[in-house]
Amino acid sequence: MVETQPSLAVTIGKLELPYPTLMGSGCYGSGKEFVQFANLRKIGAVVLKSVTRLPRMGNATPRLVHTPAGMLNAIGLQNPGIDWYLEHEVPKYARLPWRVVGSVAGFSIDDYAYVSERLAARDEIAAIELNISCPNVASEGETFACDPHLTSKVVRTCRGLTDKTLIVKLSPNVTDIAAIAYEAEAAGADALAVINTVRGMAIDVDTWHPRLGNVTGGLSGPAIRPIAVLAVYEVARVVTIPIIGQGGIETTRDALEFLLAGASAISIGTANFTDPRIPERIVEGLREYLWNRNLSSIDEIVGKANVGFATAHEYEGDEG
Amino acid sequence: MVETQPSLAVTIGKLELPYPTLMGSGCYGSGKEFVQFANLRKIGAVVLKSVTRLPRMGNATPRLVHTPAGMLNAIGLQNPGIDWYLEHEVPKYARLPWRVVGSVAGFSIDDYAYVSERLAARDEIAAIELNISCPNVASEGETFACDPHLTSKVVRTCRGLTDKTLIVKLSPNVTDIAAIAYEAEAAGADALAVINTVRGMAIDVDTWHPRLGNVTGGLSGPAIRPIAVLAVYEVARVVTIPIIGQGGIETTRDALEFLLAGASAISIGTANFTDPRIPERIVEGLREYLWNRNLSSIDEIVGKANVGFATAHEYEGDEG
Amino acid sequence: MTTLETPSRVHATLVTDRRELAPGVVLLGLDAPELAASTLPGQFVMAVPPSGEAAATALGVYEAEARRASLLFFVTGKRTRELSELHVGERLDLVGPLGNGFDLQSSPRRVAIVAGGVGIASVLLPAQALIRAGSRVTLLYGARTSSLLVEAERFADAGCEVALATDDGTAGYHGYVTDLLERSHNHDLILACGPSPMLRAVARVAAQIGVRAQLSLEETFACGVGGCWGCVVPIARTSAQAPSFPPEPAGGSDAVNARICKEGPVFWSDELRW
Amino acid sequence: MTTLETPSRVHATLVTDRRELAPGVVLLGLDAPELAASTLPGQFVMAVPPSGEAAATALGVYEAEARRASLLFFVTGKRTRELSELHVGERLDLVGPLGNGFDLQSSPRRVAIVAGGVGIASVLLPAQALIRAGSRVTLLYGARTSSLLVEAERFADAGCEVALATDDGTAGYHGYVTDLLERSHNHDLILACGPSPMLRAVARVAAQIGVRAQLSLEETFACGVGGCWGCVVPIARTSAQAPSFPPEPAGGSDAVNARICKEGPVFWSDELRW
Ligand SMILES: Cc1cc2nc3c(=O)[nH]c(=O)nc-3n(C[C@H](O)[C@H](O)[C@H](O)COP(=O)(O)OP(=O)(O)OC[C@H]3O[C@@H](n4cnc5c(N)ncnc54)[C@H](O)[C@@H]3O)c2cc1C
Ligand SMILES: Cc1cc2nc3c(=O)[nH]c(=O)nc-3n(C[C@H](O)[C@H](O)[C@H](O)COP(=O)(O)OP(=O)(O)OC[C@H]3O[C@@H](n4cnc5c(N)ncnc54)[C@H](O)[C@@H]3O)c2cc1C
Ligand SMILES: Cc1cc2nc3c(=O)[nH]c(=O)nc-3n(C[C@H](O)[C@H](O)[C@H](O)COP(=O)(O)O)c2cc1C
Ligand SMILES: Cc1cc2nc3c(=O)[nH]c(=O)nc-3n(C[C@H](O)[C@H](O)[C@H](O)COP(=O)(O)O)c2cc1C
Ligand code: FES
Ligand code: FES
Repeated sequence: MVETQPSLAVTIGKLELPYPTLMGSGCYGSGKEFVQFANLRKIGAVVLKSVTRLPRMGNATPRLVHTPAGMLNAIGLQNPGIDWYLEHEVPKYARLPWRVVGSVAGFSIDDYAYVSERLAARDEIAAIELNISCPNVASEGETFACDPHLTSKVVRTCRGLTDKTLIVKLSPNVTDIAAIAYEAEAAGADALAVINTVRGMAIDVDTWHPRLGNVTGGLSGPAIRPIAVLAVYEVARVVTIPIIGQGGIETTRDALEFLLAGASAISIGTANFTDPRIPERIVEGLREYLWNRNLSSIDEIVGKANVGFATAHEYEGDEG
Repeated sequence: MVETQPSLAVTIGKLELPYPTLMGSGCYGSGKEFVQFANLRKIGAVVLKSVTRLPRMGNATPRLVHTPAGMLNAIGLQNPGIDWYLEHEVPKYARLPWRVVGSVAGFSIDDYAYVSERLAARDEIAAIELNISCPNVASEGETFACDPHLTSKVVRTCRGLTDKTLIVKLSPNVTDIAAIAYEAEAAGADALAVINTVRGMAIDVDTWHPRLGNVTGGLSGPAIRPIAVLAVYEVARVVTIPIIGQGGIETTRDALEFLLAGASAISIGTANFTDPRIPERIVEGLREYLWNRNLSSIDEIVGKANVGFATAHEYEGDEG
Repeated sequence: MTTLETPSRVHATLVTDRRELAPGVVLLGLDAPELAASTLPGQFVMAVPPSGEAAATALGVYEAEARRASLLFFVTGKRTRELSELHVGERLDLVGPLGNGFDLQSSPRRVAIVAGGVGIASVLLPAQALIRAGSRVTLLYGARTSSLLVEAERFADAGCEVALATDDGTAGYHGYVTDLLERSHNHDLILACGPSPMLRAVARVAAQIGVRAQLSLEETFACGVGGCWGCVVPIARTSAQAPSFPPEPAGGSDAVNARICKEGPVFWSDELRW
Repeated sequence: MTTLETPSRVHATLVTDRRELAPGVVLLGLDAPELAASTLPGQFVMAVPPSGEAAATALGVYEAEARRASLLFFVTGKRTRELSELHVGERLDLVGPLGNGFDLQSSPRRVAIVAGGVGIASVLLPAQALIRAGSRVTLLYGARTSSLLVEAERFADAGCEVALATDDGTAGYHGYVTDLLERSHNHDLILACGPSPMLRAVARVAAQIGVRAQLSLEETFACGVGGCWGCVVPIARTSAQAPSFPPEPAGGSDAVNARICKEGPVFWSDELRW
């Protein structure tokens, strides 16, 4: 059995997971919310909702809008702030039968340092994800992942404060995501989460008002999958650390696209809102896929479709 | 009649159009291809496929992949080159009952200058669109629209070579599209086309190969609409010249989202592949919408939902 | 320690009957024994899209009796259109029952139920429960026009007094259903479900006439189970439904965001801080 | 000057009959008088998605007689699934007929038609036309397994000799249909439609046995009408179907890209440069 069944286990930095499937930050609570609706024995880990230094009420409603093959969200990082969080929330994660990864957001290097250090110090927290790419806070919040220099600084700082696995979550809303990824690895990241949501908005043509209380939001779901697959593909060519691919994964085939592009694991967010059984279906599907191809582990497919880039046919003398 | 019917006419620079609907470059040929399938009396203009200095065979096939609520394309600017184009193609556009806008692509400032000047000199061509944002040529092709400085240079150069309406087509694949738009206006653009396709890719999980011959492609269709609406919204806040909104427009409501966000006209590309009757439906729908609200022209709704940006609720002392 | 039995609240149901109550208003009967047995008045479900190509849709449970549960919905967009195209014998997966329903423990003597439009879908179960418990129930039911006043007889048969109102006067009182509430007398409790302008009006009237009201709120949902904080409404910290959240430093607002899908969808109107 | 009559090649048709020929293989009969009257053998249509929520799908016209035209398709994804869910009496809009069909003017005496899988959908009309014109037609029809060899009798009834082949040997010859072609004798013309590995094999065999072949190619389409250059295949500049395009400076390749949807979908195998 152990001999014959392909293994779906993956290791991300120091983090060992039974399955290559993480539940996306902000989409899955701590996992407890889904216990009656999903089989949490069959997930790799839950990435917790991002927490900040001070409490945040979050954005005005509406915070969600459905769009073609996706949705816009603008939650605005509602959270009780790290101090309260450590005292009242984190203890609840003790003795959960699944791993939880802490997610940290902030508005200054100091914020990230303050929150990461305290959160990483807790046994309940298996690893830390730095959300330097939240598009939904009217602030400098996103500029970290939009600037290689800032990315480098925040990652280096937090790296110095914990030995736990440090995952850095990148934004697709940049001209060159590979350049940011390169800096994050150089600064000591153990893994990269690629991608966070794509900035977007929707307008109510009856009322002439933006449909989100926050005006703009983050686009997720299948609509962004081609954007996310390319981001993983590009990042995989410049880093050696593991990539956690995400953006519109709903099926085993979708997950495979990310793995073949170069991701070592994947994250499922919005698909849980379509059907909470999707994460279990995906791990079963991955196992079957490996089995049918006589592959013994996920590693054997990671990056296998990553063949570099093409050059277009040109006529002689064409500068193109 | 003229008194009562709302007017759908718009003026873009010197270009006067009976309807605010352009057919997207590369999606509609010269319009002749659609004569038996669409009512070309009811379109504003056709933007021609981009032309380059030298002939290009374009990319390897497959050049198209369908994705959730959209498609990826990587045509690779197949075209006969400007000299042949002027001699054999442009003459066919004489006496067409609809306006055609020439689209220019290139790999150097010199390319853009060479092609724009010659194309603009032709009476058959009503205006010039600079495609500085094609994601499908393995070259510097896109870097123009990804760099404010290069954008400024290419636009200023071409501006000096023609008095015809100069439309600059921007890329969404940048960190700050408003900064690029600002430079384009400062350099003399008469209007901006927002947006070109979003870079993406898809992988065939059976064969482990990218699904496009060019590996990467440009995502279009409803999937990118929220991204495009936000791009228009952001650009409208920093420029005074007209914006031609595009990206996933399929219905009157979609078109209205762009107009309310700040576009003076819209462009329809991929929707023509769903149903060639869509452009006519949209102009009828726009007329009805204005009529029902006792509005006399499109201008009365342009930018009406553009209320700026929100600031998230924060706790005292929160840097956010 | 959280135990992991197989997910107990995802139900594979079958469409047993389907009726178009009015243009764009559909009633789907389902064979759903566990759901029918476990749903409390005012709870809802998330309907998994048969195509798998959209978010799940939040829908109230209209009827629940023996093996049969039903959904009553208006076709307003892609997802409800897809559900409306289901045929008898086809499968529909439902997640639920979800949320906290109406609080009927006060065993009130006279109850006014105010329903607007699709709000009717969430108030049959509470009406039946109250009548079984011996309450006198008046349904104040409003809609844009008479054809949209679906299922009114169903409530009469269930033993409710029914008063109708339409915006266009094509049936019942010509005006807002909340005007009827204003004129109503000595109720001990008000339950309301409908569009938020109506709910705000109910809250105002309830305060005037000094009767407490429970409002079933609507908001766009993502997860529907409390996992994403996408569906919040500010309520009083003092509310029993208020999630624990640190107070504002300068002790400003006494409000805290509650999740409509988890702490709600039903809230006491005098505890809302919207 | 281009004249602008109302679009003449978009047809609102109605589903008159629907059969599941095999699991995932559907035949849709349509009331489509203009289309049936104007379609030439080998032409195709773009089917507008009833939901409006996808690109149009390129499908060959299987039958065309009197008022009725039909489509025969395999359910391979979202769009064909949606078409397969159409019911009798429902509406389907079609753009077409499109492209250039088979060239049957040489009035050949003996013709081999090679069909693989869904390729069968595009070869009934040419078979009928050839038989009417007095040609002897042999259908060489291959599929993965016997259950997918749909409509073979239909071709026999139409007067074709039919030879079958399956990859798994469950019906007819055990192996590739192109092996049958290799063994066939004195045909004046070959027509083929199917997956491109099959078409490449047909091209090779045709060259060997010295018979010219017309291949109906497949590619993902966007516009389907020649507007986007998304569906190209390299062909010889000397081909009558070659679009005008400047020669390479250094006079390298003699190939030029033709649009499968516009110059094709049918090309002479010896003119392809793929
Ligand atoms: C707890 C709860 C219980 C519910 N119970 C029921 C019930 O029992 N029955 C019922 O019918 N509904 C119910 N609803 C409402 C139902 O969930 C929503 O109507 C659902 O989102 C419809 O989804 P849809 O995709 O069909 O429509 P959507 O496309 O999501 O549209 C939903 C609303 O948004 C509007 N909208 C969509 N696009 C635009 C646009 N571009 N511009 C402006 N407006 C737009 C539509 O007009 C419509 O009013 C309930 C909701 C909640 C939260
Ligand atoms: C001129 C012409 C005529 C045609 N005539 C017919 C006809 O008569 N009958 C017929 O059945 N078909 C015909 N076709 C083919 C038909 O148009 C395509 O099968 C159509 O694209 C199906 O669309 P779909 O959305 O259902 O499938 P799609 O989702 O477009 O999938 C189409 C193909 O791509 C594959 N695919 C999809 N997603 C992935 C992925 N993630 N990874 C790997 N592979 C993937 C599918 O397996 C399938 O084989 C014709 C095509 C052309 C060009
Ligand atoms: C409602 C919602 C809330 C989210 N909140 C967070 C968050 O707090 N922190 C974060 O890093 N990402 C957040 N995300 C992004 C997701 O974790 C994920 O990266 C993104 O949605 C793309 O994946 P998906 O398409 O599978 O959802 C959120 C996404 C959604 C839809
Ligand atoms: C098949 C295809 C070819 C295109 N070719 C060009 C091109 O040559 N030049 C250009 O500026 N844009 C080109 N575009 C981009 C479109 O003009 C349009 O800006 C984009 O597709 C977004 O609009 P849409 O979603 O309505 O298609 C192309 C798009 C498609 C789908
Ligand atoms: S919808 Fe996710 S918390 Fe309510
Ligand atoms: S599909 Fe557009 S040219 Fe053929």
